[in-house]
Amino acid sequence: MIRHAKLIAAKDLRIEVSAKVLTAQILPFGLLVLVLFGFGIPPDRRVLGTDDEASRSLLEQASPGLFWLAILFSALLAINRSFAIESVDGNLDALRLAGFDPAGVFLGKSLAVASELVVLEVIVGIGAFLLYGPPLGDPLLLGSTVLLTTGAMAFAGTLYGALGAGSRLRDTLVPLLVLPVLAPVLLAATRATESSLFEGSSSGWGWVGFLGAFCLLYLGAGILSFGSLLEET
Amino acid sequence: MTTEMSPESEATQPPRHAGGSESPMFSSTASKVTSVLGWMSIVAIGALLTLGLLISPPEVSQGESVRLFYIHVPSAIVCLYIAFSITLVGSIIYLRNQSVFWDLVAGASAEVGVLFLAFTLATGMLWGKPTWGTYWTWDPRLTSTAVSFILYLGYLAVRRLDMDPVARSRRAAVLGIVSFANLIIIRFSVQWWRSLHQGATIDPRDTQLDDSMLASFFLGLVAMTLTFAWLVVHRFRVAWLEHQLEASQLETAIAERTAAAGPSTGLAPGGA
Amino acid sequence: MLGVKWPISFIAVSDPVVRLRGVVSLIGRFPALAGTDLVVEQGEVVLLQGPNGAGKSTLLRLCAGMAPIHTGHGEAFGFDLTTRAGQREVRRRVGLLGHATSLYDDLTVEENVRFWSSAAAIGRGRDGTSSSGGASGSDAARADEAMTRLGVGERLRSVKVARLSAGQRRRAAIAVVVARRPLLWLLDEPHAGLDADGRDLIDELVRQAAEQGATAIVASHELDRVDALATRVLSVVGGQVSA
Amino acid sequence: MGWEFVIPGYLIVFGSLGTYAVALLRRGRKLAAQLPEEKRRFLD
Repeated sequence: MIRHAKLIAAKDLRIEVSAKVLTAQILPFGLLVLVLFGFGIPPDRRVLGTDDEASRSLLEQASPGLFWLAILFSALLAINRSFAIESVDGNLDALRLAGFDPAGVFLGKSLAVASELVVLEVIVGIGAFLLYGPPLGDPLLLGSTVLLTTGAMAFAGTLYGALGAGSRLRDTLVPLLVLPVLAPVLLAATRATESSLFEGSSSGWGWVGFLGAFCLLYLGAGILSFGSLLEET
Repeated sequence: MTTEMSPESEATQPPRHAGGSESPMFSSTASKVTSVLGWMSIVAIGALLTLGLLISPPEVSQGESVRLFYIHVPSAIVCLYIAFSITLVGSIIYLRNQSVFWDLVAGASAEVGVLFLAFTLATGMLWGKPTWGTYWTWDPRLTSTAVSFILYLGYLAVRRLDMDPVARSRRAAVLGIVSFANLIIIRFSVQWWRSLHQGATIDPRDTQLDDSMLASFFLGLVAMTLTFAWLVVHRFRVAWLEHQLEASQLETAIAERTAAAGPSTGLAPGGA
Repeated sequence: MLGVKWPISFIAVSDPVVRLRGVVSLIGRFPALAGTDLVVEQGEVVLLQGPNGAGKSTLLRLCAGMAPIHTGHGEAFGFDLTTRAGQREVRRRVGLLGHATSLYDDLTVEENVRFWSSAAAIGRGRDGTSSSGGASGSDAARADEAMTRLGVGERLRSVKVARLSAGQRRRAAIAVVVARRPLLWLLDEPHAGLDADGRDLIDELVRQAAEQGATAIVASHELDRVDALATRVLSVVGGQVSA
Repeated sequence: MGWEFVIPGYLIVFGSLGTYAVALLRRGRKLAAQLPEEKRRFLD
């Protein structure tokens, strides 16, 4: 299973390096979303109030949520791409014929998506710091949040991406399936990031625990169910 | 009021959807059991309308809008606790033994469940306007219900995918199980989210109810459950008939193809 | 995992590679195969001919453990084709060349062939589930050898598949099958889209495979070409096989 | 006060229930008519 996973992940990443869809299309899309949020929420608008927190600009206060929304939308593209490369020329069929362990395919594809997400998060994250200007409170909490959110999005995204694989409706179906599932992840990631940036680590670790549990749940669900999802006979 | 629900009075009613009461046992998706069930739900709904809209008094602080409570909470209980649990169980059994029966039960229950979920949302919002002054508040229950609604719309979309029926059923079954886990995750996370951020909002659901209001609520629960059961049975039967029809069309297709090819010759290896 | 019990009259001297009896196989809701019987012995080269839509492709996929059996019995290499475990065992032993080439556009020819051949190597394990043609070296060596046999030169190997012509793409796909070193070759119109040279190459591959004790089932419209190779010609009509 | 929300609420719920129920029954009858009697058994 692990060897199959490695093979699949290496293959997906090599395709990514060669086709440059991530860097040439998904990444600019993510950054563009960040800029567009700035149009939606005027950057000089401030929340009325006297205490420190309320005197931050609205955009700065909302920055964790906006960052994760940008990542979420970009993740949808990455997930879609991950299954698009398999459905052009009957490759999903060939993966089955070649005797790949379905759990290995799941792990490999999620690992590839996760690596792409990390690249996205780092660059879009730098963009968010520059554009929205929040302080950096607790890097350790922020780091674990990013890591576990990446895992949650990659595992759940790959599982749901496979649900639509092989169907002509995949492009539109997968977002409908994935978004409600990732809604709690968005919530948890936003809260944890907020607390890491603005408050220091008080309540953030609880949400990190939630993200970890979500990761494990979908890791298990994917490994167990991928055989049923991929097999067409 | 609840004496109206005694089964004896209903059992004597004529069958509701009997197409020619004697010979064909199933001229439609109705049967004796379901017509009894159907009559019981109609009576229960009638009783609910009478008690809930006419007899019971308005609530002290909420006024008349408390009456939405009698359908809002029961439909939420029916879809979230009954309907999607049936989908979960059906999906698990299907994955274990590929029983078409349970696949169709899971699908039927989810479809009717989504309908009740829509009722929950609609009545919840209509109730919010007079009580909270706005159609939408980020009340944890309302919010998680909305997300769950999309979640199960996705499930129904997968059931309608145009692909190999067996593969589709298997995908739907996986989704039916994972969706139930999601239901819990969404509920839990949204609740945690709201409770951390601001204190619990004043919950009109905790208001004092007098006896006739309480009776209306329980009547609503009975009426919604009965109606749900009736709908699920019929939805399942429609799906079952569709399945039967497809199966018989398939048999015809196989027979036609077999006949067109002529008698099959037994094939012993020729060369080698 | 020794599949179904067969009546005495069905048991040949040596166990056949493929044995189908009364198989109905569905594509969606269409019975592509309707009551198919087929027995193929080891070392045979069977040519399937028949009109479009007759079920040839489904029959090949079925033998590869890639199509469902609705009713009937089927086994290959003694493994039950109606069970998922049996199908998995069968897949490890076959090479299927279908209509799709199953290559990744953004990888080079070499990367593609290597990926698919190393995938097969992991699935294969230690129990001789592939024909013993040549020294069974590393994955890379197998891939190299396969590309050489298909006449995929050094220059072509480092070209992205997306830039190949249809015929070159086809050759790369065949190289993937060759690199698997299958015990059962299932070729679906292998000559389509190839130049004269490539067609001869296909014939040569099939001949060599048969010489080494492998079995081949070939669906082709090029009758005269395969006729010379085939030990048996069968026609597939309306989802059934006849002599 | 509040009837303007209660009435639409009840109308939406029971209106949709009725429509859905009728639609189901019609679909069932149409399907049943297409099938021979021995196939019209539900696993009752």
